[in-house]
Amino acid sequence: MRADVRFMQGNEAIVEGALYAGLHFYAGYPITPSTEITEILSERLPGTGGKFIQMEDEIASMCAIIGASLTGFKVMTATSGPGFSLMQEAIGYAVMTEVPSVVVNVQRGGPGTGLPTSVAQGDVMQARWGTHGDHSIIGLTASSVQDAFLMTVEAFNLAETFRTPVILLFDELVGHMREKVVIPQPGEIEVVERLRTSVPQGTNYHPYLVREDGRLPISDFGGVHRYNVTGLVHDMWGFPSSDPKVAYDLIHHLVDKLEHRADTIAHYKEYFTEDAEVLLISYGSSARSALHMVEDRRKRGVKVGLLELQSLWPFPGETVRKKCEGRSHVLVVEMNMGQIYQEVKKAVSKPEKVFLANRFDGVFISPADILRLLNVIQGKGV
Amino acid sequence: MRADVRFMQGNEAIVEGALYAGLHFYAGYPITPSTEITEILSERLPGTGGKFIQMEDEIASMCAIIGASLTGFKVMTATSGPGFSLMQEAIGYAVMTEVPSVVVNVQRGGPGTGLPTSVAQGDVMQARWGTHGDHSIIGLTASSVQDAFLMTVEAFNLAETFRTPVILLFDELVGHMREKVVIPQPGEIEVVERLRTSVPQGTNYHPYLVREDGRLPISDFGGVHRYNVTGLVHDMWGFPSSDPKVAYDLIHHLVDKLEHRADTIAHYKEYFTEDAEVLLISYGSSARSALHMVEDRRKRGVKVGLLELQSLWPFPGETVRKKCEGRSHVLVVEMNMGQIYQEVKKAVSKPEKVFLANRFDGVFISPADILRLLNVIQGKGV
Amino acid sequence: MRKKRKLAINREWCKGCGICVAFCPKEVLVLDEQGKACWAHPEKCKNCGLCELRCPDVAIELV
Amino acid sequence: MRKKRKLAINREWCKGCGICVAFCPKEVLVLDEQGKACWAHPEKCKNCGLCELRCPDVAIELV
Amino acid sequence: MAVKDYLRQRFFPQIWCPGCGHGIVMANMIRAIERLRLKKDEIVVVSGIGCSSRMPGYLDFHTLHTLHGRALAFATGAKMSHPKLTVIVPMGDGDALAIGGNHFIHAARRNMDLTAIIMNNSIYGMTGGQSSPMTPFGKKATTATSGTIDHAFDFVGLARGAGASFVARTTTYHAKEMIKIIAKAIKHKGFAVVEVMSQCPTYYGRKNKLGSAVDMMKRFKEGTALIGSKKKAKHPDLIERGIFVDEERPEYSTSYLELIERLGNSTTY
Amino acid sequence: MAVKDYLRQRFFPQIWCPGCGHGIVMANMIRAIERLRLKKDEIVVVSGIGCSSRMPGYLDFHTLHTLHGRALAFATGAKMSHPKLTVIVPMGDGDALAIGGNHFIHAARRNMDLTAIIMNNSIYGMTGGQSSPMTPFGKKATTATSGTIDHAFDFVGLARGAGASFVARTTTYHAKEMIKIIAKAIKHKGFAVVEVMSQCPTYYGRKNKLGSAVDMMKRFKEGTALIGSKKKAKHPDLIERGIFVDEERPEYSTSYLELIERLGNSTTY
Amino acid sequence: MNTKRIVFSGSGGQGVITAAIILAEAAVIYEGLNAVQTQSYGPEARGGATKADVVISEEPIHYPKVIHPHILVCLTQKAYNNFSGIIHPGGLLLTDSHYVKQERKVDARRVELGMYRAVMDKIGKPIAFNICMLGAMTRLTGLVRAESIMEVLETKIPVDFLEINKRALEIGLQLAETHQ
Amino acid sequence: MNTKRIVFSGSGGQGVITAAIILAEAAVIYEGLNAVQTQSYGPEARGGATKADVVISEEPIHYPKVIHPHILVCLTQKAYNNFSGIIHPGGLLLTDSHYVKQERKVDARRVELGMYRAVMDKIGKPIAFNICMLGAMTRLTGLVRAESIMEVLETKIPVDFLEINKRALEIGLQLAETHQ
Ligand SMILES: Cc1ncc(C[n+]2csc(CCOP(=O)(O)OP(=O)(O)O)c2C)c(N)n1
Ligand SMILES: Cc1ncc(C[n+]2csc(CCOP(=O)(O)OP(=O)(O)O)c2C)c(N)n1
Ligand code: SF4
Ligand code: SF4
Ligand code: SF4
Ligand code: SF4
Ligand code: SF4
Ligand code: SF4
Ligand SMILES: [Mg+2]
Ligand SMILES: [Mg+2]
Repeated sequence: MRADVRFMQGNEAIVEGALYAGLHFYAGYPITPSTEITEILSERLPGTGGKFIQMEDEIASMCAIIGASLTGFKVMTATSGPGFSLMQEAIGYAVMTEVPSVVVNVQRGGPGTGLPTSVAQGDVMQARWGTHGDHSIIGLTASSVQDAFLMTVEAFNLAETFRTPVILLFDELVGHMREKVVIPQPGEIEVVERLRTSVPQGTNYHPYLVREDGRLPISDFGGVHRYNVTGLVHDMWGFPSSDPKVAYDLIHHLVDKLEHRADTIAHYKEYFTEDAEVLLISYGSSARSALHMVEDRRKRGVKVGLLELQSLWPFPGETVRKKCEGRSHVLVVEMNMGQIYQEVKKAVSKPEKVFLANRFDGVFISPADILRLLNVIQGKGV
Repeated sequence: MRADVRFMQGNEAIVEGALYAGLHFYAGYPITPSTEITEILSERLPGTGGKFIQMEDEIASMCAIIGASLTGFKVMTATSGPGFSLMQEAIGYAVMTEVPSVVVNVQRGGPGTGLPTSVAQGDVMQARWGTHGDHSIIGLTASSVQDAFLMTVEAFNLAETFRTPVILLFDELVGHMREKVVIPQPGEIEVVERLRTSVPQGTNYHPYLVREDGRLPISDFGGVHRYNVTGLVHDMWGFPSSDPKVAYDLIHHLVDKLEHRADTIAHYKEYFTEDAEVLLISYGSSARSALHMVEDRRKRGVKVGLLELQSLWPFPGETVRKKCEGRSHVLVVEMNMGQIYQEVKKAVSKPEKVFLANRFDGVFISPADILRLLNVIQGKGV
Repeated sequence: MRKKRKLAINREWCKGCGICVAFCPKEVLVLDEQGKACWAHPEKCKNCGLCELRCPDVAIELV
Repeated sequence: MRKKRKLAINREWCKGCGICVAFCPKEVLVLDEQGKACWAHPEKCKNCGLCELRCPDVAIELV
Repeated sequence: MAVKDYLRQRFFPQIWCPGCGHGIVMANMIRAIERLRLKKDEIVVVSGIGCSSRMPGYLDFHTLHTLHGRALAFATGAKMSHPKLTVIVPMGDGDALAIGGNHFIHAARRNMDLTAIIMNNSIYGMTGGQSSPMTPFGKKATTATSGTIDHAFDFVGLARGAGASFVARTTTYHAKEMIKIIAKAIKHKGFAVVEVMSQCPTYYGRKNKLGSAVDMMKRFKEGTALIGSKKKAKHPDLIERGIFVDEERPEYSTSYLELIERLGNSTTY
Repeated sequence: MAVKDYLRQRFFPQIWCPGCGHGIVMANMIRAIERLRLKKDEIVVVSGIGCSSRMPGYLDFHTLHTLHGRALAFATGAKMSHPKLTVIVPMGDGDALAIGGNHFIHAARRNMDLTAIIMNNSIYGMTGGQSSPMTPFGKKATTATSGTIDHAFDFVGLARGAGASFVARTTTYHAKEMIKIIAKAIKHKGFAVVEVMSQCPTYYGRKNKLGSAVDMMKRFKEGTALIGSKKKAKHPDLIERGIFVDEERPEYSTSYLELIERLGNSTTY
Repeated sequence: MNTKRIVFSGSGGQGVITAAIILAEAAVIYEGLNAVQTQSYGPEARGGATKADVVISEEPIHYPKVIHPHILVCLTQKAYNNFSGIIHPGGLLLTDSHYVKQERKVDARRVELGMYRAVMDKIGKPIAFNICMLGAMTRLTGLVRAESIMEVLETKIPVDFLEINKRALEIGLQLAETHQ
Repeated sequence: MNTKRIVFSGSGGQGVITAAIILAEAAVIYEGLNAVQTQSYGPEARGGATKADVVISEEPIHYPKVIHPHILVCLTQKAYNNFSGIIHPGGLLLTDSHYVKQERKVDARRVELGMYRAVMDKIGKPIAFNICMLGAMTRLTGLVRAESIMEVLETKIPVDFLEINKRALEIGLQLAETHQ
């Protein structure tokens, strides 16, 4: 069979990835630079028998997808900075109620309304900590249109596997950039389906009873098990409880189910890392400039390599620590004031060897920007 | 003059502190456990000629205080977890537009609706990172009703000094606990008034031109200078700009004006730290249990001390680093899964010596809980 | 003729609000010593069911 | 009699939308080569000001 | 089935204060469902946060206790994705019309087949008696100790103005009427809202010296009249009860299914 | 003063597309202000986000460009804290009635003295032509390429239902009428809303094959009629223009000042 | 005075939190002592179980909660069942004989007083029952002077109810007197 | 083929982004090359200046932006003024003689074509002007085959407009032909 080669925008690839993964329900509210996702899905979904609804705001969008997910469908919403801020309460609700859902944030310049049409990666820490209370979350990203497709599929897979909201943290450049994508054939890459309970009708079903493998089988609203879902601390039946033991177990479970698996579920790519003296760490579109620079230096015999993170949350600290071991310098390349840089410093054994090459002025970071920093840390001046 | 000794709740002391600092406009929406602040102010404000309004939600409350602040008044709103999540977009707007404002978050158990009436300190990282985009923010806390008063006054002072929203991050216990408060006489403690521009009518006034001392004098809406305020990246006149240089300077300014002063503006208290081998670091109500335990151990000759942080953001990393120097162990005591613990680890030179004593089950951490941990890290078992 | 039904009062659930008592058209009900609803005058009860319909606590039922 | 006023067109601001042209009751205005409004027939202008009131770009003014 | 058979009895006695009207609404909502012979498995009950919003926890349906003010947004997602479900949304006045006002008017505009039952006790009960957008002008609350200067919404006017295709009002005193109206509302194909005037003796009653739950219910009896009744004609100040709007308009999830068909596709739901 | 004298001329030509109706609204709003002889320093203009919301940046008043949908909440804070200011809020239909719907109905309910001018172009202009809550049923948008299945709000019904004490509608074609109505709205003591039907030739026009800005304005001329006019009587389907509600009701910030006085205090503002 | 830890427990409407506040305020404002008062609520519950803690001391008080109270007051059977086990050895356990039947053995001085009955008899309604309890408790323990409680009542209680509260306080004091 | 970097610049309505997309898509789908297309917008502006970048290569393309274009197309004077300085030495600068007066000296092959005029003359309205430009550009550079552009047009353009677009393409090709 001929490969299904297409030329499309990142935002379009997100749509294709979501449909590939089985998206059935989408609710959204337009905002630059994620609007195309909403627009394209408004056309595509009815054509697949799926449902699209434009809600009155981002809060409603996030709430609607949670309601829809509970009836048994794969769901998604997409937004950018200001809308992502508005969704925080409901994202926390999805964390607490363990409702599989995918939230795309195509980042733009912030804070505030910021620079709506400019590239930025300033919402990384917000994706981790934006909602109130202890919790954990999955955050994925991508640096190419192809990977935007793949990471979107993976977001659905992880959302279903861990019954959790997954944040897809793209940036304006990836969202709007157009390039080649090969759409896999159905079945070619894994699609995790919702794990439904095998408990038969009439037998007690526990929506929040964690199996030994850490997973929680679901029964759909409208099915034969009638249970309760609440954002309050709840017991294994889903009913509110303020028993400290119940609270302790629940919060621990919510955090551990992801944090304890941070390194095993992490996605990343490596380029020229084997013998690299200087390791660049980057993610999203800035990883492209980093790679450009790395290839360029390699041609000149400079031993630099790149670790491209595709999983940002839970932060794969152990992986990063290992990859950084023995390097003369580590250079984090990102388009914010050092959000992942701080995480890398926390993770490694020699934080004083970690440096930051960044931009946050709305301009896409260039290989030259990174090279300048590389020269500085290598004592070559500017 | 006889000292004005009162017996009151933490939430009441926040109100008294705000009024002492000159609060004129308050907008709020009730939510446990911060509701009393809204209730008491609805009665107190009209009595002082100030304005109270109950808004339709927390988003509107935050927006209303920004609007009011621009007309020249000191403003505040108060909420708890879910409401705080909803305010994030508008808080980012206040950061971007540099509008002095005070936001109280009396924390309760999260995530989600969580444990509405229970004590917790789970919103610490959210206070720092809850809104989208690079930014910085001031976050203060307190462990007693007296300090709740004082820190509230300080919040207004810092908001005015730095033209920024200040987060008052209390917890349910401090909010609802009643104890003695001595209300200072007027003038007894400093109250920073809004710095108004001295530029006369007819001369060009630049609302966003930073003075040498880092401050930006304000002209009130309704006054003689008509300018523009926008949440977009803006130039020194307040007009939108997408010039990278303007963006760079603005974002840098917003972050640096606080982060570069983190240690000089930090508030903290020390107990028995001079010769302490083990240093406890705590804040908010949990610092009370820590101190109880410290005093108790000291009676038995154990060399432990306590550093109580009252400024959480910008994190006073340098102060913490210095205070931790030379200790055998550092024990962070808090009621979450280790949010400040992570900051302390980042700050110190020996992160492997930093341990965490925490609870996140809705139960107030006790001296015995902390002692158990102390014994463990000192190799005394459980 | 339809058989007259009895009034079952769930004392555990009854909170003694007195609504059933106040609105019984026949003054059949009273609150007892412990403040629970009591079918004091069954003979007067006309089985209208209004007490059941208005009880906020599902504590009263014609059976 | 009130003095007849002239029509000042700000060519920098005019975007050539043609609104003034279309709704001028006297067909006084046209869009010129460069697509800017032009007071082509001043003699017919009755100074009604409607062009000014409807110009989205504050580009036309009776002075 | 008896009302009890629709309840999760292990949580009884329920949390509401003695005499709270919310329990009356719950029981009669169940009676309406019973009357319509709906199957338990077909019913999803979605609520926000508030005393009233604790209702779903007691009901043996698919139940979803969400966020303050957001119930209709969650319900919209559930109904849209799975239109065969009957989705009922019990709400508080604050929940529905303060923080949730936007979802309320948009649900009305869209005309999706949801039934919203608004337990209007003119106060925020759960948080201890603050004024709500339904607190009448001049009435007292913990945030309006000298009487509120806010004007209350005209519930019917707002719902109608926003486009709701079924709008009704009843009270906890009028239990039989309530059953009938709620049953009609559930049957209505489109967005249906029922305001049930409900007593909060603990806060609204106490703050405004309105006496016991019984006294408050008496006031519902005396202070209201059926639409178009003689009583209303005689006392025009009385609050009207009954069905104000009952119109047929294209239902949203149905329109969407039609759109799918128009595009030559089909959906399993 | 000329219109120009109220503008920050250095930002001209402005950002709006050729023929966009928003510019007509801006100029005539200025004319209304000029007519009322208001001082520039007394006026605060607050907007949200959208093409329409870019207006404040062009105006030589105290101007506040806020967040999408939140303008009325910011304006409420400004007016309440400083009641002597004249606060005008230009809004888009999406801004006012989609994300901002709740602030809109609550501003109407409270009756604070604000003037909201809603530039209704039936579309989200700024983000490129998605449907808005004012897009008529069946019309096209980038998120409704087969025609929207959403019902639009009846603007007047919603504003009235929410309790607005002044409600009016006009169009960009009816410039003189617009000046008169906006002037009245600003003078009105209480919450006043004016819907101005405004053309977005770039998105709404193009998507729906409505021709140029001129064509769209012609449609405003032909498709509307004054309230109670013969034209309306003859063609009942026409959209009505004019003032629908103009009532005196206690204004919120005044009521609050009275409350302060009642409590034996005074305020500098 | 050594640090004293007091717990008041009962159900929603009984005013146990108010009693705790009044006691602590009396200690702070009129006795120059330190006092901290806290409480725990049920899960957003209405009319559920309530527990109010007071710590009184001449020293600064850090840990504000009471784990083992020197003085435990239980006004419902449920409260008694829940809390009687936590009393500090040698402490005082005060219950109301109308509401509570003391069943278990505790290493404490056990006092059962007919406070509810006395209030019903002498005032006619259960209003200010909590103040009566406070009167009895202060007399039994000497924690603060009755006058200090009176002073607090005068600043806190609406004039209309002041007289009744004073009488309730007296009733409590006398009940305890008789008991001693 | 070496990596080629192309910039199309002009104003809002001229379809420069569409042209860039079509070119890149032709390269990817019909020539088996890699191509990346990006653009920059003004600050939320309507109808402002637009710039679209395309990188075409046989190798994987990492950095997707164009700093020094091998081929620079300017369709407005403003675009010309802004960008003519950034052209890669020895590159190609293509402008439309109706819109742009080439003034400055650049180290590049400078081509001015009357594309707008030609389109107006032969089609009658400025529709598909961008496709005409694309035709001229491909003929001048040989970057991709005209057939590839055609193929893309056939999948992208609504049938009603296909004929006109094809004609515009032809016009462009011919103009460049004549020029060469
Ligand atoms: C975002 C958010 N804001 C505020 C609250 C606090 N809160 C919970 S319920 C409620 C009001 C309840 O009033 P209503 O909806 O009328 O229900 P009732 O309790 O009167 O039945 C409030 C303000 C919350 N839980 N979440
Ligand atoms: C929270 C948030 N959501 C979405 C957006 C994106 N956005 C900006 S303007 C707009 C709609 C504008 O439409 P309207 O208010 O009708 O104004 P118009 O542009 O049509 O004049 C949207 C959705 C945003 N800026 N912020
Ligand atoms: S109405 Fe119900 S709860 Fe109230 S007294 Fe009667 S049976 Fe008891
Ligand atoms: S059934 Fe009717 S008559 Fe009988 S007790 Fe109940 S309300 Fe009274
Ligand atoms: S209406 Fe204004 S912008 Fe339009 S053509 Fe006339 S002068 Fe130019
Ligand atoms: S003033 Fe009137 S007549 Fe003269 S050009 Fe303008 S619209 Fe035409
Ligand atoms: S507080 Fe009011 S609304 Fe809440 S349960 Fe009690 S009576 Fe009902
Ligand atoms: S997109 Fe529409 S609303 Fe926006 S400026 Fe252009 S014409 Fe006006
Ligand atoms: Mg209520
Ligand atoms: Mg619009």
